[in-house]
This record gives sequence, structure tokens and C-alpha cells, in this order.
Amino acid sequence: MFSISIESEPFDPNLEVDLLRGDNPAIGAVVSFVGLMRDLNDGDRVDHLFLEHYPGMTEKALEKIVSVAFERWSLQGCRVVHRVGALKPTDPIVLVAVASSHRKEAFKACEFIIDYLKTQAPFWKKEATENGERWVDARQSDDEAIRQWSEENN
Amino acid sequence: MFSISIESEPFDPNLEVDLLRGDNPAIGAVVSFVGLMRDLNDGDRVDHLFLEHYPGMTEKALEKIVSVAFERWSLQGCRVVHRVGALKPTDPIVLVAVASSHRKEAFKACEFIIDYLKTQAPFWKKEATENGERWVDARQSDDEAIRQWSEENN
Amino acid sequence: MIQLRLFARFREELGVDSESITSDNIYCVEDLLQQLREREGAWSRLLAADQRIMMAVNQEMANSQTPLEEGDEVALFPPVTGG
Amino acid sequence: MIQLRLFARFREELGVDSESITSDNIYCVEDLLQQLREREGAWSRLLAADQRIMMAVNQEMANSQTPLEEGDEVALFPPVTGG
Repeated sequence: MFSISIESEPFDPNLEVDLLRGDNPAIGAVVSFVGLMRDLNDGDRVDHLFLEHYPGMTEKALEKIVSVAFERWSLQGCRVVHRVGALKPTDPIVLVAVASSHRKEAFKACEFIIDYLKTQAPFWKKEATENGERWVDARQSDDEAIRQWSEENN
Repeated sequence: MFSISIESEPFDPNLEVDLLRGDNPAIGAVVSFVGLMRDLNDGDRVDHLFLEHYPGMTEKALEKIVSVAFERWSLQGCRVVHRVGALKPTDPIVLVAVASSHRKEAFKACEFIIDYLKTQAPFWKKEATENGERWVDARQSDDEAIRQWSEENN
Repeated sequence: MIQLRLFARFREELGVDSESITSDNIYCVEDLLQQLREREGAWSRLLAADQRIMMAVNQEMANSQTPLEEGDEVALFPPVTGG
Repeated sequence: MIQLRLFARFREELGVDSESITSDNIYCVEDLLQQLREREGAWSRLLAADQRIMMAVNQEMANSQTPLEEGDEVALFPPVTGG
């Protein structure tokens, strides 16, 4: 029902969406989120990015997040792919694609999964900018995004 | 900044997402929704679907919806494609793809556009089921989906 | 003249997709609706006041109070079901 | 023994990615943190009580009160920034 993968080479988000859809005529909605590397962050040019993770825990953390989404909404399938290692601008960093019969479930589950991934999955970004290397700071807005999921019942 | 098209032949959602992304390194998030024809609706097998629209008004209605989304959120681009004519199960009916620097804007704008398209754009579905042809009824849940957009400020 | 256009179930059940109607005494969409309801058959049933009818004037969503002028295009249709 | 693992900025600034620590007198993550804070240099600064530290026990998110047993794997890292 779901697939999670960590990729050290560039991946194709379109292929993942095709694999999710397959030929399943019960799927009425596919919502996908692709996070891409930007060439600008906090006002500085970014030349490349290095993504570190915690092998073993990463997969467990993502499986738990996706499992909770499956318990909470009626879903037909889900695929999550996250890049690690060295990335360049415009590279896909992460894909979250969710299939369901109706659109509201797919939208909610997709946003839920990326919101939790951002705050609960052990990935860290280090940027190489024109002013040298630096670890990316966590964003307060990502912590705030989590709160809506405990406040709403659906 | 945005593209709207009405297609009488099958279209490829992946191609649209690629065109939206281009090589733009300012895009950090792409959220896309694909609505697909299901082979079951209201408990009946559906063999095929005919989508009627109001040429001229359709394009104007979609342009207005997308323009409102651009005024409301900071977006990098948007593509909307809607099929008309005869469709078979698993065919994409509609694609809404939105690009932005950060994910919350893309999620909100994508859901806003499909919610308004469902209630404000002049398309009508007629299903051919095992029990004959029938016009699809509008869903109350689609009217309700619109309300959230007037209640929230962001 | 006012150009009337009908879509989907309305078009099918009324057996007509467009029609020119003289604009005399028609100042808003409601005036046109009242005139059409006086017709025989499916017209009075489909356009009854308790039916959910969507309407557009010159290809923009409108309501029964939207004013009409000579040459306007008025469309009547059931609630939309795209997407 | 408890297997300590460090990631990202912690790993870099402390110059170590893993270390075995005797589990004597360590009953929860906070006991381990207190012991590490007594070390010289970057340890006390990075792991100070006012720092935002995330922690995992046996590869599941934990907090300072999570109990520890002999053989557990404990990871300490700054707030995550994936996605």
C-alpha cells in the first residue's frame, strides 16, 4: 500500500507518481508534493547542498508517519522518496504522493506527511553558499504546521 | 505565470508538471492534484464518461479562479488542464499544478483552485453505467469545501 | 434580443441548446426566468423556483437579480460537476 | 554499554560520530546528558539545558525522560531540517 525510499542519486518524481497510479481504476485523486532545491536561501546564493540522515531510523520514522496517515484517512496508496547526499539547485529533494478515491483525503494526507517529515524524520541539510558552508536552521513555521493536525478532528 | 487549457484528447499530467518546473531554481515546492476517472460511482460500474462544458466561459472562469489564487498567495507558476469529451476509467480528468518558493502557499493555492473549479467552472459530467446514462449530481461536500476559503485569512 | 443558452441536463430535457428571446420587459435574469416558466412542459418544472439553477450573463456567473440588456448572452444550467 | 550516536552539527563540532559509554548510573536520557555535559569543550555548550536537542532511543524519537537500558542506542542531534 505504500513505498518509502531513500535515494543517493537523483530520482524522477513523475515515475513515482506513475507507479502510484498504476492502472488502478479505484483511484480518483492523486496529490503530490515535490520539494526542490532552490539556489537562494536566507538571502544567500546556494551552490550545492549536502543532506545527511540517520540510516535505519530514517526509514522507521517515515514508515510511522505514513502509517498514521493511513489510519487517519481512507487512502489507496502512498509513495515517499527522499534524496540524501550531494544535491544541486533544481534537484528534487523529496516527493510525497498520495492516492485516494476522493480529493480531500489525498490533500490532507499529503500535507500531513510532509509536515511530519519536516519535523520528525532525521535529515539535516548543510548548504554550500558563496559565504562558505553552514547547517540549515530548523524553521519555526514547520513546528507550527504540526499543530493544526492535533487541533482538527478529520 | 499561468497556463489554462481545455483538452479533448488524453493529456499527460507529468508533462504539465515538467513544463511548470522548467529549470527555475527559485521554485522550492510543487503541489499537484490529478483527478482521475474512476470505474465506480455511487455504487454503479461506470463504463465511460462524457464531459460537457461551456466553451468561452470555461476559460474565463478558470482564469478568474487562478488569478485570485495569485493575488492571495505568493506563487511562481500554475498550470490547469481539464479534459472534455469522452473519457474512460483511469483517464486524467483534471490537473492543477502550482509552484511556489515554500510549500504552504502551493498546498493552499492548489486546493483553492480545485475547490473553486468544482463549484464555479462550467463543466458537467454524464456517466454511462451498467444501468444506462445519467447526469452526475453536484456534491454538497464541494459546496462545503468552498466555505473554508472565506473563513480563513491566509 | 437576448441570447439564451442551455447546458447539460437542461439542454437535453428541453431539447434546445440556444434560442433568441425578445428583450421586451426583461430587465434582469429573474424576468427571463419568469417568462420561461410560463411555457408548457419541462420548462416550468426544470426552472421552478425551488430548483437549483446556476446562471451566467455574458459568460460570467450571475444571479437572478443580475441586470440584463439587449444583446446579452444568458446561460442557464444545473450545478456544475467538473474536476 | 550504551551506544551514543551524534549527527549533523553535533557530529561535526564534537568531532565524533559514535561512542560506547558505560551504562552505570544511567537510567534515562537525562542521566546520559548530564554526564556528557561534564566533559570539557563543546560538549557542555552544545548539550546545555537551554539548547534545542532532539534525541532518539533505538531509532525512535525520545525525550529526556525516556528510560535507558544496557545495550540501547541513543542518538543526539539538532532539530531536523529535511524535506
